[in-house]
Amino acid sequence: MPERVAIVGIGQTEHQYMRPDVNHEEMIHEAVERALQDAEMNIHEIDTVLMTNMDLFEGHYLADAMSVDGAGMYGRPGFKLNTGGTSGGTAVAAAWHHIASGVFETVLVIGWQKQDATPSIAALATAREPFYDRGLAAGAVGIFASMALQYMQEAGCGEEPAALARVIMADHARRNPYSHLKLDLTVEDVLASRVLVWPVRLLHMSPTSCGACALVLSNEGRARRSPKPPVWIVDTETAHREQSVWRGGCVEPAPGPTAIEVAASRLYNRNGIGHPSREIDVWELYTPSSWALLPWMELFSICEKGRAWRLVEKELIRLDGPIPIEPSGGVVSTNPIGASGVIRVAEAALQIRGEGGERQVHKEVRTALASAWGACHWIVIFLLSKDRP
Amino acid sequence: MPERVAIVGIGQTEHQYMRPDVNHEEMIHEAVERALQDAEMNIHEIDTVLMTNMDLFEGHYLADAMSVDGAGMYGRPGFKLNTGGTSGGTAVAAAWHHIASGVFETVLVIGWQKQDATPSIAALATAREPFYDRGLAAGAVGIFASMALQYMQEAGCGEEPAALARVIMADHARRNPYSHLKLDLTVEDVLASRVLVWPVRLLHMSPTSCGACALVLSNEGRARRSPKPPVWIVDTETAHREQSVWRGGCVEPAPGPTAIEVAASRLYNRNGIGHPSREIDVWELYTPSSWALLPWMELFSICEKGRAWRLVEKELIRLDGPIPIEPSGGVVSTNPIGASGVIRVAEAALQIRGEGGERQVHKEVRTALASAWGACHWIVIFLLSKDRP
Amino acid sequence: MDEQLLEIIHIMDLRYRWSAGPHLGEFLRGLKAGKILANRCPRCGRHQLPPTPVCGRCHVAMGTDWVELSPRGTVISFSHVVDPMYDAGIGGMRPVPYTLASIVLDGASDVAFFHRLEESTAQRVRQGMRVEAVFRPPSEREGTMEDILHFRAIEENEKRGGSP
Amino acid sequence: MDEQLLEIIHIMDLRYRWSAGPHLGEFLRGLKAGKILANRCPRCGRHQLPPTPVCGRCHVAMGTDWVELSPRGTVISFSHVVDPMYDAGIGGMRPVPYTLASIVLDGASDVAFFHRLEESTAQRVRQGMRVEAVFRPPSEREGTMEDILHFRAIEENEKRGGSP
Ligand SMILES: [Zn+2]
Ligand SMILES: [Zn+2]
Repeated sequence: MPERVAIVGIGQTEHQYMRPDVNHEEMIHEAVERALQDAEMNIHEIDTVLMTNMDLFEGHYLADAMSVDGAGMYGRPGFKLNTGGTSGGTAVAAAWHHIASGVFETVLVIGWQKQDATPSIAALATAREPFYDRGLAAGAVGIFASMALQYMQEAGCGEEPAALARVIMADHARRNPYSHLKLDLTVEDVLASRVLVWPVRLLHMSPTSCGACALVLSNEGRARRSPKPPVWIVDTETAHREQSVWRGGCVEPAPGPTAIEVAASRLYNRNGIGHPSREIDVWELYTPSSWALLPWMELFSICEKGRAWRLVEKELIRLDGPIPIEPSGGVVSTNPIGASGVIRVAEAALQIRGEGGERQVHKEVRTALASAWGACHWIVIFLLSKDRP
Repeated sequence: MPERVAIVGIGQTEHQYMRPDVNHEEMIHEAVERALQDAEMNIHEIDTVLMTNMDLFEGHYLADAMSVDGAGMYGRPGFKLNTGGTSGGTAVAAAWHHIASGVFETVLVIGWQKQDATPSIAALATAREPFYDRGLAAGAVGIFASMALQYMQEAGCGEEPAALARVIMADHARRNPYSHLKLDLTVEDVLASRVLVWPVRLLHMSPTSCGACALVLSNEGRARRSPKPPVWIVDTETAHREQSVWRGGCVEPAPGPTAIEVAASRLYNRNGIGHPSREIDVWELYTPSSWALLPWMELFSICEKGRAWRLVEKELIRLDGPIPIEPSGGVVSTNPIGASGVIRVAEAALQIRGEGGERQVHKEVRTALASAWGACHWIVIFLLSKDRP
Repeated sequence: MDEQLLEIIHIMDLRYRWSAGPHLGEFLRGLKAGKILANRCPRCGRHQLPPTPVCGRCHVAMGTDWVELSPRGTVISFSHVVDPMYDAGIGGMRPVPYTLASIVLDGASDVAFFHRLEESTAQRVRQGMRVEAVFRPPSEREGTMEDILHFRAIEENEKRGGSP
Repeated sequence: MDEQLLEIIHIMDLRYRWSAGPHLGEFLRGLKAGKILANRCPRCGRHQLPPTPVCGRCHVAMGTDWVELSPRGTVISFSHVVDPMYDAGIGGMRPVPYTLASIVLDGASDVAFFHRLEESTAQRVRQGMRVEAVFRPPSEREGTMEDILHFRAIEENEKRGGSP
């Protein structure tokens, strides 16, 4: 029986396009201080610090070693990890295992990215095999374009639902004081924005942001002394298909069940969740494009195949709807990559605490699902609960 | 009580300056095949694969994802890790913990570097803080130059002992069919080679090599079915002072006990080793410069302070001597960086098996100490034994 | 605030040199000869494209059983790239628009190939469209993926062939 | 073998832009003004050089307690660089020879500073040598580490000062 794992401290920076006013260590420190204050803990009560960041994007080889003091890593064990877009999720999952194993009582998890320093897309090109496909890239946008084309064809919808989903996320983001983009959009605005990779338009995609997010996780014993009610991370699951579908540009055609389906069904089965849309009160899904939302709602079994665009059309995913999704405004509003997965868990936990402020969903929140997604169809998901598991 | 951990398979490539005949996956595959053959295992008996490599040096962001098939990672859990020069040691230590924890029965550890693809020193420059010290670097050579100057001053020796140590390592390397440099050197040759950073000369330093080394580790149950007698990894210890003395170029003056002293004394104390030079039969110390050997012999308590250069002068560190060091020829003869730490453990294990061939030390080998060293004074050490701990 | 802004320019010239190795190398030499070559696993028979040293599933060395794949195949997905994308091959943004497609070549349904579509083909592309590789003239080929100019739509009864 | 060698050149132009932030920024502005500034932990009193936002040991924010360190100090270690070394600042190999030294500045024995030594100083450098920072003329300073030209040896009774 693993130790129970609770979130007892949450802190994030205001996320912005540029942070020329601070260096990366100073930015990290802002989030760490807020998380420790929220937990009413000092750094000496932290057993280990896990950091996550896509270091190539920073142009630093040892970005962790250059931020030890600000990160609270001085003299404590820990490491930096990087799994691409999922980095923040993987770090929270690693922290979960550290506590669940019984070896550590408290873990500080830090995700961050300072994209004002970086030509991210160019750096990302080095993740492609040099002979076979560096010259044939459609980037991350191409992935969502494929999803979108397939979804439109299979579900029989047009461009409007993904645009409306983007409008709803923007409406949520304007209520979140930490979000980067706080746009006031209409469906027409989205559909008038320029095409990047058909049918994905500029306003469908996530921005490049600077920001950091920190969480303090603890075991049950320590959580009992927490000033705020603990938010329990009941379970976590990871799946990806990096090995099977990806080698440079090489894919096996028509891969079987997606990683999202595999991970979600495992998590649901282990936790007796038969009707996800009824049993989970709020969703932070890490949709880097509003086009991803439609197929993912179905892969997460929020609704049946081909139905997601109709739920969006009915605006059921708003804060006051029955299936609130991305109450924070989502990754399309805020994307400091290494932090984005941590932010999903943080925002889901804030909803359970009832501390969402203007972005708090209207119904009672007892359970939440948070996820992180990235190359190569890698998914990390978390089931959060107000009730001790 | 942790599970006992044994080395049951050892494989490495012939290490060379250039390997234009293969790509990195093919090179990795050579070592993996040899390790599996040595263990008389097939890949389906491997529970997890840990890879180590300094990926920036390869110019690939996902070098592991581009070598999945050759590495035997297809469909199995695992990760790539990178701790700089110590990478290979850290990977073996991580593998040790995987088995000691009882969670995994068998682990394949792979270290590799293909430096013919890479401007390593230039890439390494990105590990320095851009404002404060990118323009003030003396590189890795500068570190050994500082060690050398301090050693000469404190021990009162001249240039000859480090040169002789290099000659002895070259003599060992010529007996090792896998080593990269197989030089026939005299002390005069070494002292005639050009100065890089005073008093470190070209022939004192390790080369840039291409190569891979793989180990199969298993728990005791699986080791009992091993065709060759298992070599036990009795204990491992890691220490570094990255946080305390290094931030860009910033150091605290005169740091206290070095990481090597801290790690070695912990390992010796835990294992009741009172007289290391008598109780440990052979040493693979990961000396990237023959200048490092002199202070390190003392930090590892092989001899008293100020005495190492005299032991070298008496050539006691040769294969037929009482304190054989670097029987493989060491890192100064072969340095595929990500592999170098794995090679130290592999070569120490071969000595215990008695499979050193021409490079086998002359006395009986029941215990060995292997280590890996790197930025920032990071050290990982292993105590190996023929006898089950 | 203005006086606080300090700029430091660091120019790093990093030169990398990769080896294709014998398997991918054979594939690239094939392109130069106007062929798309895959290798196969001697145990499970699976094609590998790009060719690799080992079958990941069986972990056996790929044999010398090289297969010349048909230049014809079927589009399974595609991307119309409209906004410029960074291209590591030219060190800058690539001219747009262009269309990329995943194509299953005839006789190798277990693997997909990835390349550009010819412009008029791109305009009417759909899943299931039949296409064919158009190689550059032999004198212009260099043993790279660019030796294929693009794929273009074909009628099922069209004769194989076609230069730019 | 020759015909097997295929070369592909990928040119990547990656431009990074770092922010110094208020703490390191204050230090760089100090250099421009001819000063070496450190900050101090309000709890343990430790100097930080380069300045940082937080004391790692106490994990409290560094105060506004900036200290101008003496330009004079003592050499604790040094490196004579004889073979060219890659310099990220110039995108190539740096001209040799030059000598780098770790220097403990007077009044801040808990931290070391790292810079070049003037040539004749370098020729007779030893541990414990007394040295002093030589700044470039104010008009040539840009708020970088290069605003210090080098450190040069001083006699203990020599008056402070000295331009290049
Ligand atoms: Zn096979
Ligand atoms: Zn302090």
